[in-house]
Amino acid sequence: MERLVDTEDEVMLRDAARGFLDENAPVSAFRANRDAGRAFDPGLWREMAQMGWAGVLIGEEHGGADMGHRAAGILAEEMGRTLAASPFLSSAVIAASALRAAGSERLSQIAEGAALYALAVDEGPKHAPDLTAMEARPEGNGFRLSGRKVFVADGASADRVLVLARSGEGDEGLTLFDIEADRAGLARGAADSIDARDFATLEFEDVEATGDDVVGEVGGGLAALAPGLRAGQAALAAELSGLTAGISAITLGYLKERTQFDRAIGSFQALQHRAAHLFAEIEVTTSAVAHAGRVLDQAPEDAQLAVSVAKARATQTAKLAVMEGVQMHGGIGMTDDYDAGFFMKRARVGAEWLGDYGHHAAIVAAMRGL
Amino acid sequence: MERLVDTEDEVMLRDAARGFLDENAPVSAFRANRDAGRAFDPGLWREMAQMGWAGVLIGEEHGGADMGHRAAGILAEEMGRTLAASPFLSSAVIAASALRAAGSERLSQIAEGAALYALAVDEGPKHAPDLTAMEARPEGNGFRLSGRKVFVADGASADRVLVLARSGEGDEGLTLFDIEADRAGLARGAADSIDARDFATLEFEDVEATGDDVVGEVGGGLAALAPGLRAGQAALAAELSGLTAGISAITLGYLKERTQFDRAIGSFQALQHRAAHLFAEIEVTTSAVAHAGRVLDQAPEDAQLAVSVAKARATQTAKLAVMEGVQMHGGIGMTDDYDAGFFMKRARVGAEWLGDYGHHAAIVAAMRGL
Amino acid sequence: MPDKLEDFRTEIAEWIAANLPEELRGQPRNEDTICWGGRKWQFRSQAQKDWLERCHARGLTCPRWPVEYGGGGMSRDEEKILRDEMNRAGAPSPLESFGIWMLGPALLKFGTDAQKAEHLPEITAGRIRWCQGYSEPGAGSDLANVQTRAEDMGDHWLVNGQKIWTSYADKADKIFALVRTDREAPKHLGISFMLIDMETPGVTTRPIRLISGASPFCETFFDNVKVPKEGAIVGEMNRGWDVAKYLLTHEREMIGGGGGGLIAGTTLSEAIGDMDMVAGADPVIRAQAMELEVDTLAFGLTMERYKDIAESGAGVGHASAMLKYYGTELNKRRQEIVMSARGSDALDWSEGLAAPWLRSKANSIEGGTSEVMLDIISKRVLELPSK
Amino acid sequence: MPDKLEDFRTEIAEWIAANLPEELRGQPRNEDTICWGGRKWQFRSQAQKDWLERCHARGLTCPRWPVEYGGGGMSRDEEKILRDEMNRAGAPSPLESFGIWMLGPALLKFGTDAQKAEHLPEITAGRIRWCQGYSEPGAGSDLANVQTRAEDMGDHWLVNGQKIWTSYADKADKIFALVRTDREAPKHLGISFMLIDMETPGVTTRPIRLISGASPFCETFFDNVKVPKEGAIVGEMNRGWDVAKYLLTHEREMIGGGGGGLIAGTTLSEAIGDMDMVAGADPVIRAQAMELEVDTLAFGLTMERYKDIAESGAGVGHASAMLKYYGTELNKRRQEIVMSARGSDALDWSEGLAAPWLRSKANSIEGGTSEVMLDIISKRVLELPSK
Repeated sequence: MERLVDTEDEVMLRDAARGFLDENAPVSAFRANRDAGRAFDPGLWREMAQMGWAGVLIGEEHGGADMGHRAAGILAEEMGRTLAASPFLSSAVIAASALRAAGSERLSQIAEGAALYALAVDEGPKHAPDLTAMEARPEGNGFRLSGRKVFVADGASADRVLVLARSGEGDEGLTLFDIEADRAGLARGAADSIDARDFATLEFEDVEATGDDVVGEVGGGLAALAPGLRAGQAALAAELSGLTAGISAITLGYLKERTQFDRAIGSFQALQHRAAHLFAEIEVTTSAVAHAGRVLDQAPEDAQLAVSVAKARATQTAKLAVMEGVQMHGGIGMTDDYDAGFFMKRARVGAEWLGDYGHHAAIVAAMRGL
Repeated sequence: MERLVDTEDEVMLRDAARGFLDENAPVSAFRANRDAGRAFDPGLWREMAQMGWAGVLIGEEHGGADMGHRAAGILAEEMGRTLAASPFLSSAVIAASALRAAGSERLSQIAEGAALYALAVDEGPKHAPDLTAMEARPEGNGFRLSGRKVFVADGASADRVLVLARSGEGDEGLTLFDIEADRAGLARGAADSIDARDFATLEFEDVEATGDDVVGEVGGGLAALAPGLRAGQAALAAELSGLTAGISAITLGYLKERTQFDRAIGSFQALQHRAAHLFAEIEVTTSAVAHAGRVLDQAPEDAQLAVSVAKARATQTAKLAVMEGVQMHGGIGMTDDYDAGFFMKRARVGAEWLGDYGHHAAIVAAMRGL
Repeated sequence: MPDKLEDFRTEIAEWIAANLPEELRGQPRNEDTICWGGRKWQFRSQAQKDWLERCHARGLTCPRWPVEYGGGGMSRDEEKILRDEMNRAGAPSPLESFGIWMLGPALLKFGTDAQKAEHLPEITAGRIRWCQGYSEPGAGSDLANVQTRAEDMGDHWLVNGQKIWTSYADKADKIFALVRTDREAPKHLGISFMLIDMETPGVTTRPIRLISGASPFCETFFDNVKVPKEGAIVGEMNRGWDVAKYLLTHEREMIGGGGGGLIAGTTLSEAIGDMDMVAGADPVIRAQAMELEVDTLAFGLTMERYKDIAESGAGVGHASAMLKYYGTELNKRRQEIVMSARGSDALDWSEGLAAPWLRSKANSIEGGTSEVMLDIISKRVLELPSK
Repeated sequence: MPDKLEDFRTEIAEWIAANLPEELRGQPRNEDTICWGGRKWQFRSQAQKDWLERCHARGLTCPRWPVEYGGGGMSRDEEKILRDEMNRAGAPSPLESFGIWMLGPALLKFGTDAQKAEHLPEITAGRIRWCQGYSEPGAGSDLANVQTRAEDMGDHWLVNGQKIWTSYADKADKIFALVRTDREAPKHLGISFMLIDMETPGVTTRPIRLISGASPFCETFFDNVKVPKEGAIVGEMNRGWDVAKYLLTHEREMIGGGGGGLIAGTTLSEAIGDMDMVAGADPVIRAQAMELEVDTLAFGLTMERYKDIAESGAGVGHASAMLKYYGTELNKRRQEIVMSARGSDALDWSEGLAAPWLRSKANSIEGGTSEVMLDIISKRVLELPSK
């Protein structure tokens, strides 16, 4: 097992990513996107793709950089730090991991940054792939898909959609399809998401799907999706970890600068102890996030425990960091002009996406015999 | 509805109780009992009975003082404050309330302090009367009781035992019996309880019980027990509330006196904020405890919600108070020579007895549609 | 006595039945339905206007204020009965205002007869809408750090400076503000509590957009504003801090005590919906909701108990900081749990859950931060040492 | 390189298989089975004695110490393999001692060659048992407030004073203690790190009974104790604070990092038993246990990561205070949850759950309180201002 500290290569990758993002995707860029009603900047994504980020998890034979999950996590962390918006998680992590496992030919398009993917799995307010109800009705050699998917990240801007549907009973009755987003019968409605990113509701009405559209095996949808979900959960945990670092740095800076009652507010012991506690939580979460990336790289089939620990921890720590961040800032933290609220909103979305705290804690508990 | 502040009569009762207990049952008396291996001081209990405490919930026609549940709560609070040990809860509250509802003739013995009662209901590690398995096998005009009861408060010193046993299926298949503690076939083993009080395990082997021993109706055991349980839960909540006040007063005193790094430790803001938070929790719990007593006095059938809120809150607040108490004292709080540990141990026992936090929170949630 | 109260209950119930416009019955309470009054007020409906006028005529906009100022002259028990019956009938509050919550109590305690006669009737009738000018940029919790200054120009004060977090200043007619009238005096002295008409030349406002998207607060600028001296200052000159402290305590009790709509009208169960559906087998949300419900019920009882203490004449004093602290933190917890229970549904602005969730984060900042409340409790109530 | 490590693994596994007495295999780890060594030590069994001697001969009591002092001279990777294989075989630790955990590291860093040669072999062999004398009555967390004084009497030091919380002082052969050697110097200066034989006339001990019923700590009194000067002081004269600080950091990593048996050998699932039985439909205990398990796993990874950082040469520094803080608070949570999950069963002393629960409350006090740790993090790591 690689150590949990960054390797030299990883330090270089992180420094490069941080330099690029500070320059090209600071929080002010996120604000500009928000104000313009734009979920992300396609030009920025092209640049990211050129640096190999879109292909971070794709083999060199498909034009990818094949740097692995820990590297993807480092990129996600750095993006989280400045709230850099892009289709990275949906396309370069989730879709790339699922399609790679299935040996899809579309990987090269993802690696180029040319194909944007969305994952359509949730149907209710909570992530529960095994409860998928959306119908995949056999017809001829293919299927007809009907039903509704919600909370589809990058769903409005995607070119293609991975969609999980029910072709039979039970856990073995789910099938994963890869279809173009403009296929007849598929209607997409952009949500007004609090984090100003692209989340959409997708309505499928008798959408045709052929055998060629199936990812993996018919009835093997959960297995086909698993590598994508695990990779996405780990990378999302990393993004949340970066987001936590971002808001915490802002808050610590404020504690040092801001004076009240004729002293720096960071000199008040009650705030110091809360800041120190937050530091401890951050350190513990950082370890879990790094570990999840390592396990995905080295023993992906055994990674669910590590991934769920990371996602659960990252969710809780981000929540603590944004709440302390806003409270310690006082009134200014409540204003839209200040950035703290952006971190709070994204943290809330990240908490729900791909399974909330309870979802992942339950996985951990079950695997640990509790 | 009476107000939630003490009435003039209640202020007088509280002052009298506090004066008596400070004089006759300070924590040092509890320590002496503990060191002597004695669960309580029978002489003290006689004096309490003479003051009318044993009959606080018993009608005047049976020689009781009939002061009501809020008054019983005030007495319990004051006893909790100095950890005064007595059979008050088992006999004067639980048994008196259950037997009063059933119109028992033994109330006068309780009011005199002559009969000590214990309630034998739990069979496993958690309080769950409806899951009672102990057998009450019909035989002739009566029953034969066989099985094991655990965590029986005052079980080793009691003269009589209220015992819940299964005479049939379901919630309507439980029957409450009132039998003498030395009846043939009943073996009692004192536990080595961490709070140095009397808790016992009772083994019933074919113990004979007649129809005269039944409290309430055959099959109506849960209903017969309910007034006793509710009263006991409310009074135990009050005792925990008093215990919380006791340890908090000790801790606040220490924060003001103890110096470290050349200043009073109570001047450290981090400790101040924790002490202030504890104060807030105590205030909120105090209200719930007072309210439970009021509702029991005025609308006992509707009291379960109020009682469960009080027991749940009192459990949590006591836990917080003893943990903060020991931690804020530092090393000395860990020593047996200091009193803090006594409060911690009794708080833990009180947390479990008559239903733990989750038990009562679940009742609240169910009654509130959650 | 109880009989008299029962008569009162019957009388009020009948009055409500006879006077409450049917269309207002059971309305949800939100910014679209609240009646704030004031010169600029546009009634949402004829019914809203009728209801205000009828309630005012009966003294129900300010039930406990003296009848001579348009109040109802009621006892606390009567007020409680009124509230019960209003709730039972699904009647909306006829009027909300900072005049009722804040300035009125200040005038009743510190005002001259002339000030009371001038302002209170306008408040009870909903004709004048007030806002509060305490905070200043850079001062934060350090409220006594007032930089806005009023210079004595003989017949008027000349006011210059800036206030922040003035709620609805853009919609208010007048402002009660802390201004520095003696620049030589120590920080807490030299401050006066001043009444200023927002239409005076030199007063401008700018709304502040919050993270919730709403803009209930403003920045308010005073640029050579001339305030006539007559009746301008409430309480003693240079002792405005006393008035402000009194009102802060009052505000704390109100915010902690569910005033200003902090305590939601819906139960947690209603807000969450079907717990089995949302939480499924997840014990985490379920446990959090259970704990919140226990604490919410106990806190409600605590508000009652504190009112009982206040009523008994013993006085709550600084312990009111506890209500402010606990009530606001409780509401923050509630909002977090509702967001979590409603899952991805709650993440769309249009669902109307995110805005109150984000708004709740200010509860523990405005009206004195939780940290300030904890300081007050530890120093004033627990009397912990400062050194 | 990995091959070499694999060879080492094979070799160690074979050695353990050949040398571990069968009766020691899989023993529970508690005060009845731990081997502490020392002059007064009574081995629990011949097997315990054999195991210590065999391990010592192979350098396994102190695997990473230099071979010349009886250590194993191993690398960190080798030590990890050793630990793995010992665990796999169910082998008990051959020797525990404050000499291994504390004094040894101090001597290796600050000791003279003579001091190392004198003391380290006695430690690795388990012949001398050490205790630690830092705390004093009334000093608490303010460790630098050392009142025990050592006067320079020419050929010896004359020591007078009192220590408290000296673990197992009544069973130890020698003590390493902080004593004041310069009474004029400021608080943190003028302290020296002194080695004293407990058999010296004038040294007495008295056990302190804890709330858990056990008495692992003592008060230790020094009454005109004459300490020969030769080799008495470790590190520089009057700079004992440097040695103590180094050891405190070391201790924090150890306590936070599961040394001293803090991290229980059993999983939470084993400690709780059948969750469905104990928690039933109760989501509260269930949620707490789930959260604890998540945090415990993540904390375990954090100990690994911090070791990796230390190994990388970057140094953990004051951040080690985080391990001490988090690890001890985690253990307290664990003990609370186990007590709660086991319900009334746990309330009987004989069940053996209450004593470790109560003992755990000291975790966040000894070796630097949680409050001191948070101070260190905020001041030294986060560099928050002091004014």
